[in-house]
Amino acid sequence: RPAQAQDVPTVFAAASLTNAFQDIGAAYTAKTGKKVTFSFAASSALAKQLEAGAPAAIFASADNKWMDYTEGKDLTIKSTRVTPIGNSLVLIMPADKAKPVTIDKSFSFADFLGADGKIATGLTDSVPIGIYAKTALTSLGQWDKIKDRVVGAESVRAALALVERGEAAAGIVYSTDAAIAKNVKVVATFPADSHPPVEYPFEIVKGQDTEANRALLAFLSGPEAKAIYEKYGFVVK
Amino acid sequence: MMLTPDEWTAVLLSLKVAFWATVWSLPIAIAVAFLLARTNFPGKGLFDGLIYMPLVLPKVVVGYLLLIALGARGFIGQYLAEWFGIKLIFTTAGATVAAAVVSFPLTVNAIRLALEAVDRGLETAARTLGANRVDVFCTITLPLMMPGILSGALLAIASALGEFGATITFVSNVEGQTRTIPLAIYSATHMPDGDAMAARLVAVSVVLAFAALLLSNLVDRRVRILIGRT
Amino acid sequence: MMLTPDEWTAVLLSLKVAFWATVWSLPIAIAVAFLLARTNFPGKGLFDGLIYMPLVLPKVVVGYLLLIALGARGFIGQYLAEWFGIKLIFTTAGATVAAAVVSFPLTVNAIRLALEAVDRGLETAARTLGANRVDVFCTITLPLMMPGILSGALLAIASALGEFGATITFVSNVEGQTRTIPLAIYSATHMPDGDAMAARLVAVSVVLAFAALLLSNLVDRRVRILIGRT
Amino acid sequence: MIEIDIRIERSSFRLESAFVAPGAGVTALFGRSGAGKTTIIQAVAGVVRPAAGRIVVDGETYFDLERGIDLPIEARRVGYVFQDSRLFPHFSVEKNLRYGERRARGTPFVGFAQVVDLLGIGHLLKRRPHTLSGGERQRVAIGRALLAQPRILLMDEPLAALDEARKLDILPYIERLRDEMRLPVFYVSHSIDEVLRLSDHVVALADGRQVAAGPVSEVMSRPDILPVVGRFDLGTILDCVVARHDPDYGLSTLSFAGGELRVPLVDVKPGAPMRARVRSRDVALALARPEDVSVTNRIPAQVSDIRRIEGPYTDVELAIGASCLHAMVTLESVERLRLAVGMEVWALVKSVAVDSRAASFSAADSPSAPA
Amino acid sequence: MIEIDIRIERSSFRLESAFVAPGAGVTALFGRSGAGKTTIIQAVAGVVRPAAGRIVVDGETYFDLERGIDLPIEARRVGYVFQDSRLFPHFSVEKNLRYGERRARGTPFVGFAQVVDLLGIGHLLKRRPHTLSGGERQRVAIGRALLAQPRILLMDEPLAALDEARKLDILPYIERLRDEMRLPVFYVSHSIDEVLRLSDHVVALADGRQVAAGPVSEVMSRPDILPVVGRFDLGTILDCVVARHDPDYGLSTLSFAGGELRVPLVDVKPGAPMRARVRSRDVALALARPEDVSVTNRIPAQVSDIRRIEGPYTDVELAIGASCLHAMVTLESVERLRLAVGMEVWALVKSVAVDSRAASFSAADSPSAPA
Ligand SMILES: Nc1ncnc2c1ncn2[C@@H]1O[C@H](COP(=O)(O)OP(=O)(O)OP(=O)(O)O)[C@@H](O)[C@H]1O
Ligand SMILES: Nc1ncnc2c1ncn2[C@@H]1O[C@H](COP(=O)(O)OP(=O)(O)OP(=O)(O)O)[C@@H](O)[C@H]1O
Ligand SMILES: [Mg+2]
Ligand SMILES: [Mg+2]
Repeated sequence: RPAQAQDVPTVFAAASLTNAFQDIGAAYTAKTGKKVTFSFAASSALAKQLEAGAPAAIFASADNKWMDYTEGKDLTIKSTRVTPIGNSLVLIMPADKAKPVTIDKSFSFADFLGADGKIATGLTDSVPIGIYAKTALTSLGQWDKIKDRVVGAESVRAALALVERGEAAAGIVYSTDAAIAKNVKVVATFPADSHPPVEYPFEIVKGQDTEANRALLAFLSGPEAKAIYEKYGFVVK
Repeated sequence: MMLTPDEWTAVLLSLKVAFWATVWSLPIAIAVAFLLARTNFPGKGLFDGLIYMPLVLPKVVVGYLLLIALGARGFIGQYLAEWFGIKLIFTTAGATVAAAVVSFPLTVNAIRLALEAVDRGLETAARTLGANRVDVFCTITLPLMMPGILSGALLAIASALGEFGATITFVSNVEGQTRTIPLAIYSATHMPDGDAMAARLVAVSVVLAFAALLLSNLVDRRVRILIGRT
Repeated sequence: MMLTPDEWTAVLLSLKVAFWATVWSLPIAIAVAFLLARTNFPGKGLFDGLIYMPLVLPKVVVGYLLLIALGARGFIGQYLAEWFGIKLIFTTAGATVAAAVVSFPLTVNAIRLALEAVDRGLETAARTLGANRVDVFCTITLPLMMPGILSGALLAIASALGEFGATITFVSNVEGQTRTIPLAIYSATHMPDGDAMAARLVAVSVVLAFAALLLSNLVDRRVRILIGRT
Repeated sequence: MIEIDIRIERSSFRLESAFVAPGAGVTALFGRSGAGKTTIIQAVAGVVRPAAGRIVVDGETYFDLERGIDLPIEARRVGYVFQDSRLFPHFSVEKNLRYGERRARGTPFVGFAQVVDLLGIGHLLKRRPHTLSGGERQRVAIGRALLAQPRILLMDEPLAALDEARKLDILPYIERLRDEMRLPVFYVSHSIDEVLRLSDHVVALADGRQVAAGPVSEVMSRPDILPVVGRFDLGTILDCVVARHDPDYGLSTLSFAGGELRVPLVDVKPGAPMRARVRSRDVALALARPEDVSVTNRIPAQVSDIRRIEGPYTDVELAIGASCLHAMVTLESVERLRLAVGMEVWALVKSVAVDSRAASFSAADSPSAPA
Repeated sequence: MIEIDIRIERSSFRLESAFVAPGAGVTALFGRSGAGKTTIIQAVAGVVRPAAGRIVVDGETYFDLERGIDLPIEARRVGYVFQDSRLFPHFSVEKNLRYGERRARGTPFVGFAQVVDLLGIGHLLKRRPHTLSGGERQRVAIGRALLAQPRILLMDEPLAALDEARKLDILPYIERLRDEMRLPVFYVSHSIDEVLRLSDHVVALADGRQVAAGPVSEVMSRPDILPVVGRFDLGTILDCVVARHDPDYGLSTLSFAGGELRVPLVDVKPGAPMRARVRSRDVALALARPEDVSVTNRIPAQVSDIRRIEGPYTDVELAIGASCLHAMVTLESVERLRLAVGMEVWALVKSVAVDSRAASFSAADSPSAPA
């Protein structure tokens, strides 16, 4: 089947884009009659696969770091980068315990979490949400005080599950995830200046810079797509 | 219980991967178990250790190592592609390799235990009756270690059905090609309304596991009767 | 090779988890293997199937199920906390449980194969000499199935050392509590500049695996000499 | 007393057996390969469960279907010497021997040193079973069963793997167990010599049917036992009393109802009961008392029956007082001597051909010498 | 011809043995438990590797340390009947039997039906080994070895688990293999009867040392063999020729250098060589030819030696023409008859007590009848 990768372009997409991209893919096929396949995994895994020669057409990363990485290795084409969407960081709590707060320099996470409450997010040194959370907490001067209370999950979804089930007293997730979760409430949004902007950069993979793939990339950042992104709570730029 | 077409694709793919992973790894596992249980050669300890590596390493690392070795630019993969036209990345064949590699230590271990339990006196008896080593292996050793081989096959199927980390890292998560049930479950958990889908797929996994077990038990009973170990 | 203090913490934690997971699961695995190999009871098939579940399900699902069952609000977990004050989630104890559960089918399988290979005639002989069932089990069956138990223990240790999915899902990644080597490696591989750290930790895993194997081989050789199967 | 009354069903085999054996002494189980000997032993040990019936050993019910009794194997305290030795491969010879000893209940009747010495396994104590020869293994197995201080000894062809000399060493010891410890023994053997020498009681089996059961002298002289014992081993058992010893010549004189018999010296006090076995083929006949022959025993007798067996072999039954003796002679001799029922003849029996042993239940306090 | 000259080292055992056995006929390996009999068999089969020496069977070198030859087991074509039967548990009895048959090379000398019939295992063909009794198992094992059409048969106590009647059935068949197929057989047995009946050649072992090796008549009359054979089985082997048959009486007359012997009818043509074994304890002595006795064989002889054995037993060596015969009599008889070297006596031997068999290498085309 090696031919298939040529016929039908494969889009490497961060797992958090799963829903939106599937809908956009359907819309693309409906509009152009062309098929498109996706591979959803962690941005890091996808980057490593590109490095190993995976014949993907487009790489949609969940953060700039991994896009910079592939660019640096000359795997993706810098000039094609688009950043159509972003996200914001929110503090969530189990719905039954939720009470709105405001996060600023004087807000104490330690008091907020209580005696032994934990705060769930992604792995703070590798999963993007965790990295953002750590940066935000650090810039707020809170990281050193609560770093042993931070539990790092394998993905945003797993962090969400910990809060949903009340195992963690609170969580730091993307607004998109919070929007679809059932038993959690957003109690605060992190100040935008407490962390670098959360962005989803897309680029075409080296050697795949064809007319068709350009059209696909354009569609992924075009108006139809943006409507869908909005539906799933992304911040559309 | 109704599955969506996508889910069916994942289920059928999982079955295919588990089946081929088992079929390919069994003979090799038997050969390796034989080497480990019956022979001595320099570097055997190292070899023995290597066999257990896929078990001891995080599956993601196993996948990553596979990627490095067998990817399109991998030090083995590039020749596979060049000489034989075999492409593993993104393909079902690659998913099969990942599943086979991860289950390999389990299969070898089960077969090895069974092999060590075979009475060597019977093998000697067969040789005095004119059977050479290969003949003895096929007619005496192999049938007598059948329960172990079956058990190894069951472990291989089960672990292939559950394999996630190495697969997604090595061959990514491509629908219809490499998206087996576990990967579909992973994707489902990243969808807002994915919980029901995840639950359905978990249920399918469980059913498949029971089916495999049932089948293996049936075969096992027959085998045991055949080899007189009832 | 120098490890950072964080890495040392992960290595020591991994050893601790693997050790305790093995120590706790072995006796239970022996009991379960005995039930499966030697007894018949209604629902045995179901029981047998359940044993294989942790193998067949994606480890992340296993972790999620553990979370549902044993979390602080879990249907078992809440009583564990209430009655015994046992907290598993986010603790090393929880990581141990995850590792034990995932390796359980492997351990049971190895022990079961070994148990089935024990000559029942020897057990009968021991009973005619005045030993009751328990006595026979301890003095005859157990020693004779030692190679299988060792093999099961090795599998348990190896798979505990490599366990990732269930652990991170169940008890998350808490530095010094649940951050075992695989979790550290996972983190490292997800960092653009983590390759060196990942390689170091993989090397440590490999060394540990070889050490475990070496130890098990040494013990195995002694055991085999003791039970006269050289 | 041992009562057996059982029915056992196996896929292609059905066994029925009922007999009462004395509570001390050796009961031989006899029969061709596949007759069901091992199966009976297994039922007594509790390894095989009868489909019906009961097994009572020394007042203790091992099995009784109707009363719902089925003692577990370990509670039966049987010393089982298996047809295959079944030594524990993970123990040294010494530990194998000690296994039963440590679990024995009641006062021990036999000690470790004694058993090791007798079986000649002292040099093997530190060895592992898989390094032993076939006979060495079997000797250790016998020792292990004995040291468990059993209530009954079940021996399934225990000596088949042993050489004659070793057999002759061990037989007196089994006799001693039988006589001194009053330990009942069930003994399976294909060797008539062994059986006749050891047994008080015989159960003969054929294809799962019990052909005969009873005291050895009774069963062994039944003509329907011939196919089992073989022609050469037909013989008569004479119940005797030790009359006197003649140590100079190494002979003892036994008296039986009807005459006397001189046999190699037996280590039993005068007055004690003895049993002597005279094989038919060792008895010659003479019409007049022959002088100047080496044959020591020349006993007047009367021909009571003459029966053709097969080929040249003819069985001549002799009445000697109240006793009975069989001679096997050729047809040619019968005609040449014109033997006929009622004739007076002399039975010639060489001393060296007589097997004699202390009768069981005797007060004898030492084992009989090898005959 | 079979040449053995080997040294074998085991952890606590060292065996040295060197002998030449005829290329057809039975060579008995003899010795007490643990002497090294099985070890020699294993070396011939290739299961145990000698530390030094050579093994040549029928011109084919199985092992030669110096020439670096060590034939693999399967190329040796030995029919090995193991001390434990080693049937394949996953095959039916029939498949066990066929296993070797299907792999046999050369022209088969024995057929499936023939073997099944002889061993009486026809009703077992569909059974699994684990449902067989001890003796049944061993019979199947013998059949399996035979059907592999081996170049040499290695039998390690093959009949120990069998009953007398079955033994008597199988022995003539082994004799037939020996005589008709000229198949060499190495035979380990503790039964002197079996060995004497079957063997042409004996190798006696003790603790790994070869005590004696040679033709059976030579080795078995050596006095240092006594501890191995046991007192009761001492005897003489007479090389005879069949003189005539007397079917009416069921007797045959054999002539040997010095006299004649009447024995139960043998199924061998007149003129053919035979071997007769007369046990010492079956020979009585008379000073004058006794008339009117049932003893058929009364042979004039001269006392050539008198030796005390032990207890009352005395061995009297007789010269009968060029032949020699031993009688075991009591000390008392020696004194009573005033026996002395040089005296003329009559040896009395009952026909029914003589074991006779076709001598090996004979042209006999049918097995001898059971003696
Ligand atoms: N694997 C082994 N390792 C060490 N010693 C052994 C081994 N096998 C046998 N022996 C020893 O070698 C000696 C000879 O053994 P072998 O089996 O040849 O005896 P055997 O003459 O056949 O005796 P038996 O009549 O009891 O079968 C014995 O002392 C035995 O203990
Ligand atoms: N597990 C079994 N299943 C079915 N049949 C069996 C089983 N074990 C034994 N038999 C059969 O039962 C019969 C009696 O067997 P048993 O072992 O009692 O014979 P035995 O008299 O001891 O013979 P041997 O002298 O050959 O040892 C045989 O015909 C045998 O084939
Ligand atoms: Mg038996
Ligand atoms: Mg032997």
